[in-house]
Amino acid sequence: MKRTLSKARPSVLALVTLAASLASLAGCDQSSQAYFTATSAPKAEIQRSIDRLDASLATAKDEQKEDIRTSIKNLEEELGALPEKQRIVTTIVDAMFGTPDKPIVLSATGLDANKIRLAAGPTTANQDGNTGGLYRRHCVHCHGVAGNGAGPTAEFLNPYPRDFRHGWFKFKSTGINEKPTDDDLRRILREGINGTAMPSFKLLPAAEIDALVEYVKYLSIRGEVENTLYKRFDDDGIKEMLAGAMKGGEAGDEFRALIIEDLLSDEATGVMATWKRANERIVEVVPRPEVSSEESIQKGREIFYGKGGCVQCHGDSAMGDGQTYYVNDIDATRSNAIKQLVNPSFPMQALKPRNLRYTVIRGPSRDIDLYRRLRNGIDAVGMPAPTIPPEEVWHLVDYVKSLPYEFNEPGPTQSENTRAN
Amino acid sequence: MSSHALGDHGHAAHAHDLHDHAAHGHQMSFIGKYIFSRDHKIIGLQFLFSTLLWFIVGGLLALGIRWQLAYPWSKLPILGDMLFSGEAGQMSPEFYTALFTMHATVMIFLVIIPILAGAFGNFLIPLMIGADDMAFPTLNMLSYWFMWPAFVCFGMTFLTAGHGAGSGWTSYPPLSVIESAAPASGMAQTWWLLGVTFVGVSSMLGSVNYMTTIIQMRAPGMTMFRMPMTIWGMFITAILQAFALPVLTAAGFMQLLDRVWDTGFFVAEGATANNAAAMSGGGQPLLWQHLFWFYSHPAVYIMILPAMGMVSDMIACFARKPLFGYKPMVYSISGIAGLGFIVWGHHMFVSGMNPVLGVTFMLATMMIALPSAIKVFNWLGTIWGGKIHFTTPMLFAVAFVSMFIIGGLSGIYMAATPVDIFIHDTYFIVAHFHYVLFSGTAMAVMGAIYFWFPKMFGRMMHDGWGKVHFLLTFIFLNGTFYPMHLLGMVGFPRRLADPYHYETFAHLLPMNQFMTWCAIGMVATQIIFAINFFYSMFYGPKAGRNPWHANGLEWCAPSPPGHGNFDFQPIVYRGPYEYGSPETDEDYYPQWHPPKQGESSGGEEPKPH
Amino acid sequence: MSTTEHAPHEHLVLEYHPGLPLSRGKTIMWLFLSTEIMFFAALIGVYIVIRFGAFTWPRPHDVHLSEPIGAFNTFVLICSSVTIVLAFEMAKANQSSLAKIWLALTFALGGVFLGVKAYEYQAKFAHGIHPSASPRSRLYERADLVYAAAVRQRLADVRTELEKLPERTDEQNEQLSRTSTLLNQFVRPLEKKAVMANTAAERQAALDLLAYGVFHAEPHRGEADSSVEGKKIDAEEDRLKAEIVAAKGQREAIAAELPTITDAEAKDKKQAEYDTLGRAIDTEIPAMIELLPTLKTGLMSDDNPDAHWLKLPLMIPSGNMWASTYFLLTGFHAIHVLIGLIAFALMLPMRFTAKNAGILENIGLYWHFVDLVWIFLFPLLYLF
Amino acid sequence: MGKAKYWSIVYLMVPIFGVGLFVAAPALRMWLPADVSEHGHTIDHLFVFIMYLTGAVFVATECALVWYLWKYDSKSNPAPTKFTHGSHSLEVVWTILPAATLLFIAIYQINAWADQKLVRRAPVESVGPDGVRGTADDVPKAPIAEVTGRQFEWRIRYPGPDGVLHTRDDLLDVNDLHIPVDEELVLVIKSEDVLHSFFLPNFRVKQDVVPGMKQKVWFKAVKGSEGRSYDLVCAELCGWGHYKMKGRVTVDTQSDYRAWLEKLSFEQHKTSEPPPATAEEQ
Repeated sequence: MKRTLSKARPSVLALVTLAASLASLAGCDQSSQAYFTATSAPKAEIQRSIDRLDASLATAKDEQKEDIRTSIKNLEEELGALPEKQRIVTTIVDAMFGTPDKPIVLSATGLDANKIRLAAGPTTANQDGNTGGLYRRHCVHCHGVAGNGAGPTAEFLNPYPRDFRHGWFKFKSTGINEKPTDDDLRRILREGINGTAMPSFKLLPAAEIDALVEYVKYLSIRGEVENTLYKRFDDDGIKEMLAGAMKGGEAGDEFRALIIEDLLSDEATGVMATWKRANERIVEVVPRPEVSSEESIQKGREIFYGKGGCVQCHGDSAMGDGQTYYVNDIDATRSNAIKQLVNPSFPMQALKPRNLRYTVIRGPSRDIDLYRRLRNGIDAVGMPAPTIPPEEVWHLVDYVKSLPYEFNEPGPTQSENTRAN
Repeated sequence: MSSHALGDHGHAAHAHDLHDHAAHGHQMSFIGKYIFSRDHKIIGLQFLFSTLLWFIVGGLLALGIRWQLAYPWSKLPILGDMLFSGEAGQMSPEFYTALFTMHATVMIFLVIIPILAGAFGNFLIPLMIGADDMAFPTLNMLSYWFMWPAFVCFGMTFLTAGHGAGSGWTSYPPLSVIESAAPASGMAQTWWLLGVTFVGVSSMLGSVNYMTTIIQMRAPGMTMFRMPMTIWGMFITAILQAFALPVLTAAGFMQLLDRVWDTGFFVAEGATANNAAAMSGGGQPLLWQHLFWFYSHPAVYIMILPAMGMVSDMIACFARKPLFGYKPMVYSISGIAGLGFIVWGHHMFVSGMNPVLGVTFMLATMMIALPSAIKVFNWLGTIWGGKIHFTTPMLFAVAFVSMFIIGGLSGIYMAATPVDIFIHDTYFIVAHFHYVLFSGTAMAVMGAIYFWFPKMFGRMMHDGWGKVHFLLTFIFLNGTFYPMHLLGMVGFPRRLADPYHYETFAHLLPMNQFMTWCAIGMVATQIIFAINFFYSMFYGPKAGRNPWHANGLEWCAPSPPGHGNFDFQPIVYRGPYEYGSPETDEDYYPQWHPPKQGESSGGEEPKPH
Repeated sequence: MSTTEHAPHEHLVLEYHPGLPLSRGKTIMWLFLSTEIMFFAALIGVYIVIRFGAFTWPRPHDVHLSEPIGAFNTFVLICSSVTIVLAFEMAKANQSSLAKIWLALTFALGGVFLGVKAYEYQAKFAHGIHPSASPRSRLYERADLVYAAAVRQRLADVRTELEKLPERTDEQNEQLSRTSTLLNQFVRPLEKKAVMANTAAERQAALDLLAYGVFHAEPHRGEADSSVEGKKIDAEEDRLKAEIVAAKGQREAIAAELPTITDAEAKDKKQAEYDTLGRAIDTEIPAMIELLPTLKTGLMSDDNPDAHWLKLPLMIPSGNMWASTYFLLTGFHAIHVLIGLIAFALMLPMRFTAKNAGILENIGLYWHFVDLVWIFLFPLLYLF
Repeated sequence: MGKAKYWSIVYLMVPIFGVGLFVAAPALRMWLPADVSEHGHTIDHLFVFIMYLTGAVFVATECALVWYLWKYDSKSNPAPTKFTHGSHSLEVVWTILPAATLLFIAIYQINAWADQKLVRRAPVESVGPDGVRGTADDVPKAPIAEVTGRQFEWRIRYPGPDGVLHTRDDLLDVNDLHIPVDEELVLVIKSEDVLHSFFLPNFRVKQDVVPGMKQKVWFKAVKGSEGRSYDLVCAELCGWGHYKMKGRVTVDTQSDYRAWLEKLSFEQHKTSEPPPATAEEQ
């Protein structure tokens, strides 16, 4: 990467920077509609986050205090450097991807522009109930216009809606730290996520679901690029590249192509690359061992309470009372200050292991889904994979599936309901 | 607190003679006169202005609902950018729930009930029965001042997270109790419950006072069966309020405790939503519905009986003919009140209540249609053979009858349990209660404002503009509400932010757009009324004591009446509806006119004073 | 304009048609009381619906309700009704000072009533019976895993808290060891037994035993129930004693085997086993046996000292709804008593004559009403 | 003011447009939705019956009102023609007539109500030993599925091969209820969180779902409805996403229904998946 950048002569870079700052002024005006930018009003949000952390200092335990102080310091630094960063990053991202309402689909992303067009923009309903602006109609009030998981309803939900901008997805067929396949996203849209506020959109026409899947990917990629630019803003040499990318016309295009090439398509961590390889990272499912289900459940129980280590989090009674992080799942995985841009003003939520005795298993509940989850662990919430041979995971699947029925004690029904018999 | 009661003289030239009347004799500060006034007339006007103000709020909330139904998820005009910058100006779904919840709440608790009982009840009761004030003026003042905490509480619901309480005006648990069940079930719902409690206290204070006044403070000769129908309506309403409202207050306290202390009266064991901690203890969600409707069904009569009374007075006056069947009217009002206590279950036919109970409630409900039918026939009988003056109040009063027929008849569909299975919670219901409450009660209220305006402010409202106001309102309200019957027949459910998801209802969008534009027209029309109202208050022609040549006792007092109401001892010689009586040459024979040539119109002789 | 002009004159004192033969004050008081009747009718109605809708209901004994105290309070309130009537009679006879004495006595009796009520409330709170507490009250409806987990968590919390203390008093050390014993010897084994049980009956038996050990609520399931649980505890004791015997045998066997082992590693292992058995025989199992009589009376029963500081969750079927309705009914009644007392206090400085005796009569009416409500509440809550 | 009586025409518009709109309604597709249940016609019949009855009363009273207004306005009728305080016999007539009609309506429909809501009229597997249907010894028909309302979707649970709900072999689905055609069927409905209402417009079924209660609804899809889908609506406010609770009921032939369950079972238990199609292949 450094090699690429060193090609650019300093004098040219200076000119480019000047032009870019002028251009970005115009750009700023354009993006003044706060809801288009992924980082809507970040200044206020960071400030609120600082305030919240300050307030939590009083009640925090001693060992936490140091962490909190560091966080505050980082945030304050972030706040100081923000306006300039924000201006630049927003301009570049808008130039590359457009706004969520008027998306630009880069060929490098491999997304289908037609589908995205169906999902983006304001809702338009006609008399037959066909609509454009599907995302606005179905998703926006939780996931937010920019897919930042901060729509007006979001704050009230437990758990909070997914912030697509991190590219983290919990329920998928691929491995940990991998992107989901289209089928995975489609399944979530169709089946909903049991145990959360994400409802099923099964009855939407297949074309509309596909359009929404494509649009979610678009928002995710756009947001991740934005986050990446923020994160690596101060890296050596990147500033020059960014400055180039802010140019209009062909020169700017070239620089943006550079960004895509250098920053985002990196085989290991690049945004584009990870999305493209998702289909190849599907976790293999080994055949089910041929034992009776009773036996399998018994074995599963032994693993659960034994070498699987499940009991440590899910508790002695598998009711999810083993431990609780009193942070929300976004906080838990934030690694640097910029991630605080995610809904920092939302109140903390307890991140609890699932109560497995409850009839609802969160997320898709086909055998194969459970297998993959138990085999891989769950992204974004930190459920680790148990260290057991792949075929034994099936026993665990059977045991977990049997848990709600093991204690099948329906509560008393109301007396007035004479109809129930 | 004694002061002179003044006639029409002396201060006639002064534009603010109302102020002078009240001030005369005692120099009271503005606050003493208008804020902490114990004069029933001032309190009545305080109620009138407050409720009309809230009427505007309620109307605008309704427009918000209509906008979403006509143009779902499109940018909300004017307010969109301000309220919903996070989602490009389109309304959030929880805001929609708050809209219809607060529309109903405001209209029922802050407009219709207080404008009938609070404004007209306060203003008219002492005047029409010949008393100098309410039995307990201070209590009366308190009944108004308990509305203000309610105003504040309901206002607060808008300011807390979630933009307003959103469990419907029925506040059904568990949605209203489990705090995390919906954004609007948070603090907003607590404020809402507190608001309802304050309204309850206010109504209770008012109603016991009204009853005492009507029982103990009638003018000599004013027997129970010489009271105008308005007073009968107010009297029965007061009884309903006094006996039904405490139940809601108790239930409201319990719901409040459920929310604040998790007592769980109305939440089933283990109930949870949105991954909140499960409730312990096993209450019953249906219990709330029983308690709520035990109040709220009588409440629908609280919202119509005074209107029926006022309409009876207006129709008799402008048909220049005695009210047809006065006693049957009284009995039917009382019958409605009595039956009103045993029909609450018809709101719960599909709620999971024991279906056998449903049958009993259906029978009772069918029977309660009867007194309403009798009243309609009697109004027709009054008009029949009369000498009808088409004044603005009369137009509104007849509109009440015409619209109440629709509202009453559509009620029969709901009373029929099997039919209710289909139309329950659809727009058929919405059509029904808007025909009764808006096309009915609100028409009567508007008529009553035109009718008693001269008594309130000493000046007449402009009749021509009044008629324009009437005509446009009448057309637009039918355009808004009548098609709701058809929507209901398709099964179009209430309270859905976007019903067009469903194939069954997708084709109803154009009709909803038509209704929305009618609703906008209806709200806009009220601007005419507002201008007429305020213009006439200051510049309308002087009214004199009895501009309509009516019989009621209030018309013998000065307009507006001074402190103490009457400048002579009123004595009642006959019933209130002796229009066109052969005993007199004029076509009316006021209650206070002594009989000519020693004739007696019946009733006991008044005592000398 | 048809009215004749009248000359201006002073504010008329209007005359009225004869209405009811009551003063206005009395009329409105009666009307107000009728609204109050509806208010309490709603509350009592809720109580009845919930009580008879519940599948079981705690007996007064289960929730520490004492009939004699209730009866005493009833008596106090009835006396106060008499005294207020006497006050009214004295006022009518223009004997202001006597009226005041009777009024003060009424005030005092009302105060006594509230005092007793406060004492009763305090007793409930001390036993963990609240209207409720977020997110869950200490009362649990059924002996299920949720309950077992709650007991375990409470004990774990207590232990953590005690362990965290920089220095502990002897008493606290005693509490710590007791908490640990309960947790490790009583709750965890039973919970584990329930989780690992193969049949529903086996599981329920373990959970019932746990709940019984904590608190003896006696749901109306059958008279023999408690003795059944008691016998289970006896059986448990026998089993533990047998375990000691078996362990002793095992240890002796190991002791005999030990000298013969040469491999160091295996020897250490055996030695550890030997020590473990020793601990079980000397301390752990005896600690459990020692625990059993306590469990038989119930950890959270009045005569158990643990009751005051352990604050374990209790299993009282329908206890939550009982608490909700009890505090609702008595609470609103107490508020009414309080309002009455305030009214009395305001009236005490007054001078009573036959003329203003009406006000005493009105407040007396209110007081009788409050009394009457209690007459309904006492049997409903304490006796049935 | 001779023209004052023309105000009556305003009121005349009420019955004209009132009836007119109902006449035009079917053409506007605003009528009761197509009925595919066996019992639905009873409800429709009652609806239409009440509609004609109330329609007649509506037209009669509104016309009488308009006619009186027109005839007796103050100009055309300068001296009031009647001075009457009422008529006792008329009051009796118009008390008894409506009372009889209303009672008739009430009694006329009791059976329709009982058939749909009274649990002892629910379909039975077999009548008990006493040979009388609707007694305690009947064997009630097993529910074909349990529908659970939850914020904001309908979770559906089929009993699976053992025919018993809440066992390990249950089949789970969401929002998409399949039912066999031409079969009396029972559904168990319940709620997981707040009130919902199970509303099938085309089957004339509506029942609130109350947390803590398990309720049954029963109906039969008539022949000819197979292969089509109908809306399942939530008709009780259940929170911000109330409008999102859209479900679908698909009526299948018996064989299609079995195939559907098979497919559901296969999906539930399959242990491998074909690799996903790439974007190009789609």
